[in-house]
Amino acid sequence: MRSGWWRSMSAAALLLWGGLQVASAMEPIRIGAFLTLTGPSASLGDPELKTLRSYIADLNAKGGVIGRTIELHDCDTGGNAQQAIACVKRLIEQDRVDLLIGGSTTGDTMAVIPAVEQARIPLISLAGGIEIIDPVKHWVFKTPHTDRMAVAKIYANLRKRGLTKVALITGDGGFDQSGRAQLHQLAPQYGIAIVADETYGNQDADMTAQLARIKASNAQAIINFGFGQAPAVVTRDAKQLGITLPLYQSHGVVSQSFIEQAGAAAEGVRLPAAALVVAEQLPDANPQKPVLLAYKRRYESQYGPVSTFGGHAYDGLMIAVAAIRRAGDVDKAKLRDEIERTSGLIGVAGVFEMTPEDHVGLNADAFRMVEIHNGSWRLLP
Amino acid sequence: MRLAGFYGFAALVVLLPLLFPNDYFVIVVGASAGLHAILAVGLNLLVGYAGQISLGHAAFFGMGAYASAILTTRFGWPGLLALLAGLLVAGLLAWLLARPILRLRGHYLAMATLGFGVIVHVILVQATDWTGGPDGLSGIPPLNLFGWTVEGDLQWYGVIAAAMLLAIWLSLNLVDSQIGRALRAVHGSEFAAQMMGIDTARAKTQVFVVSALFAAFAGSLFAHQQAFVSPDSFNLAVSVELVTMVVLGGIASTFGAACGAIALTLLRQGLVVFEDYEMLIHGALLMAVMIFLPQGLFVGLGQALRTGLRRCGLGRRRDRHRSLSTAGVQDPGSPP
Amino acid sequence: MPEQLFQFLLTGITVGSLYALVGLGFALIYNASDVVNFAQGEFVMLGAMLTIALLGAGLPLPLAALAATGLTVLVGLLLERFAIEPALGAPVVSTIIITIGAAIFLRGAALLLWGKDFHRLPAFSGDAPIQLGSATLLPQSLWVLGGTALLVLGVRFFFERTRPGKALLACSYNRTAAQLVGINVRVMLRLAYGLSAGLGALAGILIAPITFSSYEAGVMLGLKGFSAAIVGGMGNPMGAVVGGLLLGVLESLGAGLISSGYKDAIAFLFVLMVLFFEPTGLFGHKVAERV
Amino acid sequence: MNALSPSTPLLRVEGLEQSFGGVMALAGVSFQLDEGVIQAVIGPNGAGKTTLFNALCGFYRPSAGSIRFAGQELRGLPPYRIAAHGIARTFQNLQLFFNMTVIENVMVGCHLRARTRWLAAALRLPQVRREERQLRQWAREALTLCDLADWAEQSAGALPYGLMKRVEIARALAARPRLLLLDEPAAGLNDTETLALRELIARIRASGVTVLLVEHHMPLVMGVSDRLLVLDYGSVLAEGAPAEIQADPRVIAAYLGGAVHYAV
Repeated sequence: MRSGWWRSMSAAALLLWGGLQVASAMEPIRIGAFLTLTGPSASLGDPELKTLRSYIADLNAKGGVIGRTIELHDCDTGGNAQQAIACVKRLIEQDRVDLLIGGSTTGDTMAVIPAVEQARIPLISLAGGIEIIDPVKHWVFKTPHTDRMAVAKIYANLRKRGLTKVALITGDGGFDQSGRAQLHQLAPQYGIAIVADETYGNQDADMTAQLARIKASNAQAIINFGFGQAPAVVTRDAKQLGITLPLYQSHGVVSQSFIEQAGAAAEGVRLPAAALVVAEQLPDANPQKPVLLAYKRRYESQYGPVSTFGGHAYDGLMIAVAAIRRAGDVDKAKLRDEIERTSGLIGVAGVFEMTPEDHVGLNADAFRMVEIHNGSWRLLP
Repeated sequence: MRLAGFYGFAALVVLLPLLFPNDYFVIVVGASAGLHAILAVGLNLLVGYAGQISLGHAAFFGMGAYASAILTTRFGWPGLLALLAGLLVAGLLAWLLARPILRLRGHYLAMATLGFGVIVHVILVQATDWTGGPDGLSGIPPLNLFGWTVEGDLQWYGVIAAAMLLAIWLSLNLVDSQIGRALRAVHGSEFAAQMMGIDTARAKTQVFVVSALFAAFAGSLFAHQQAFVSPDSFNLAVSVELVTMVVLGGIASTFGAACGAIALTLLRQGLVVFEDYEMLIHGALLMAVMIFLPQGLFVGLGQALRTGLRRCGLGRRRDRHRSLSTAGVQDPGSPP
Repeated sequence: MPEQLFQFLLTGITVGSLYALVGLGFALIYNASDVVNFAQGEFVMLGAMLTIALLGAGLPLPLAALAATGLTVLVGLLLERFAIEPALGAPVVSTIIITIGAAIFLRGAALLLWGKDFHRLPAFSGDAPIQLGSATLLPQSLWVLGGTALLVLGVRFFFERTRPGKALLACSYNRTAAQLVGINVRVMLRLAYGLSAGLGALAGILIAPITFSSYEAGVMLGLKGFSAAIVGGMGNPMGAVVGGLLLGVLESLGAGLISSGYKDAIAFLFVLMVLFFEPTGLFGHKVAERV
Repeated sequence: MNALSPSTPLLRVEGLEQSFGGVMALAGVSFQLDEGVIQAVIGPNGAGKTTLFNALCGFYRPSAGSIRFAGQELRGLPPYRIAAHGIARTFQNLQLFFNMTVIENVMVGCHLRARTRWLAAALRLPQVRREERQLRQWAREALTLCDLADWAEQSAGALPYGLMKRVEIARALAARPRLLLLDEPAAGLNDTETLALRELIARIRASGVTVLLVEHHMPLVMGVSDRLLVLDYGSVLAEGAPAEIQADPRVIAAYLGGAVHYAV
């Protein structure tokens, strides 16, 4: 607790000191991060910020990038779009950052895009929604797989098992609803029929009413797109109602706390996840494996169990650093062009191949289908 | 003379950006504070003067914002026309709702307005085809005012500051007229007000509509300024915060409401540096202000200041009236 | 359909009991002070989080629950002593803002103590569902139902059979008169805060295995509890219980039969309708003002 | 206001009934009141005096009977419509607007004569300024009549009790009523204040306002009233000039068997 206080005081002191600095050629590179550090999506922003801090400290210890140190300015959006806009304006106008990382959530990211485009500053988002980069926005990139890829992965797995009738149950948050939209959009393409479509409030304590309806439908499988504690409630209540249909969750629940909360009911749940959670189970020949293990070891030695969200921040920082190195300075337009030229960069989420038409640069193969088995993740073939 | 405070405040609002033209706190946070001030001043007419609580005011704010957002993005309406439509929708709904809702008193009224706010919020989240759902609507075009396109934070500061000053001016005028006295009479004693020939149900309806109009107006500006709207900005927490602003600043005082709005907005931004301690400090400050200045920051501090001046032998002109008051009921402003 | 209906009802009654317990706390404090305590949900959260923390520290569950309740009561008393009492005589809205401030403060404290994660209290008697015809029920739901029944009976007994209870009731009817017959209103206020903090904590402990808990868990429960108390008629504890059950059942039926996305809107529409026809709730005493 | 022929009373109440959950608070009250008189309503506690006032003003909706005021039926109208017909009142439990100054209270009393609309007020158009001045002037006149001019800018809540009651009268007068209802105007006043009140009531009548008052203070009642109406158990027990009422054995019985002597 105390370290939090000192951190904030030293951050404040640093800010003050930063403000007093006269402009010089050796100015630090300023990266602005706006993340959900509080509120229902705090579990996203927290590992993201920790990752950024850890790796920026590391880079600075090694002499910085292009001979300049990196300065991190962070701002908590609380998952509130309005606050996200305020954060971005503060980072751009007061902290004068050279590059933005963030939007832990799609909602936060979408909210700031007008301000970012107007300020002409590169933004690397850490959120899943496909609408962030589709249609392509000139200044906006992102590192996580899209929810469309997650849906594609789930549907492919369903087809493999010969299941075609599914019931959806989603929350009322942005993540849930944009996932739900993708589920509807992709269904015909995979020959999947949606026979039930339920929603719940993300704060709800009980989902049995919705699940009872699903139980009475002729669904062959249930897909729950959501995050926070709600998916754990869904998983538990499904078990309570004696529902034996295969249950698919989204990549929104890839964290140890989901397994803890859902308890025994989580057994057998399948979901698409980044390779990070099953890093050890990957074949040694996989070029991603050393990157994943290195990140995981570093994070866990400092903060405890790793989560994929921190991995997105790692990818974002690495893409940015590589682009700065190639550009040789932090001119915003040059930086943007270099980010767009990212190619063959092996990150936590997969291998990034960005193009002017593709501002995420990942394909669905970056997702792995995993199953919860004996309280941990098992890579499915 | 009557508006001396107003002109002083206006001068400050104009001077600040001239002194700090690129300061984030003045320009961006200031604009946000200004929007909140419009909302608080409007809500204060209802809560402070007419004595009717509303815990659902964010709904009207949201209606203005979404009317502008939907009409400009989906139907290509010009911003000003959309703004008027937003006013119309919010005003009409407030008018329809006012009679049944304002029959209720105290906490029942609080509950009913709260429920109304929750229902509107649920609709904003669920009616995805119209509202864009929880992710909201983006790409709202900049506001065009008779050929001038408002762009950039400094210009927005100007527009919002002007709108806020207009709101404060309108509110000051209203309060200091027979309309305002009738509202305060409704608050003071509904029986007596009726016996003076005031149709209290009608007066309450009117003030409900007017304060909804203030909120919808702020909402339209907000939508254009942010170029983005999402349901989060109009949920219960926002409604509660608006009431907090009114009470924190000083109930039944136009400047009190505006000051409360500005103070709370600055506070929320200022506390960000405390990270995890933000909530703890925010809560403690709210409690402290209300315990030590139950009449609110603006009104309470004003009274303390006057008392202080009197002790120093200043402010004699007001003294004559004040000394008489000691004979009667205790000064409601003094903390227990 | 009928068997589903039964499931909806079971769910509704379980969830409704949660709301009823929280609503009861609202009614208690309102009785003593005419103030709606918006920190009531935070008492619930504290009860749950403290129990989880103490359990984690190695205490057995009954002891952890007892200690957590005691600590929450202490918080309630401190809140009354240092935030409510100094503001006696302030306008009611100011007092409401104080309780809102207290709620934010307690949430902030919980955030510092236990972080942002969701925590889970293991169910008291396992997770194996109980089959009731075609419907199922978690054993923890039985704990909630039984606990609610016991607490409601306890509160009833307190109000009808004990001197402090009767005194508290007297305060709710007419504070000045109560004062005149020698009831110490300040002591009553403390009693009410202590009691409703304790009730809140117990509610939190009973429901934590079902809902999971986090520093923000009190917000939603507080809102629903307030609605329950209002529907029942503010200041009528049994009304709050009925209001809570009604609300829970309605939400469950709304989600099950009409639309799960709009279920909160349905619940609040119901609240509005009740108020339009019964402006002081279903069982509130109708006050006639004298002129 | 239509002119009344001398034979028509200003107020004629017939068979007025008001019940609360089975209890008849007014069981067919009938009486009439001529223009320009001061009439007092007396009776033991619970006789229905204040209920009668509340029924006359529209706070209650009487279940039967008629209230004809200046030739028009008022029963069933809401209070603000009744006020518009020219009836004003004060209250037994003070209903002053404590959130305003004394003169503002009285300016609210002028409401029926105010014409300001929302938009005009918000924009503070010239007519609003004119009206403000006019209202203030009228309010001052009412205050002067009630000897309150010095207290005009005081907060109403800060006045001594006796003055508060007086402000209520000034506020009611500001409405320029034809009939003024005073509900226990002397309650809580000391002897000096009561004397001043008596004088004030006389002055009010002199200004052409008819007065109906409920009062327990018998010296005041006997001194100021032209006629008395005695209520008991919601019915009219007796009606007449003070001297007749004093001699009426039924009234004496109702007031604890004859042990009453009024110093007139």
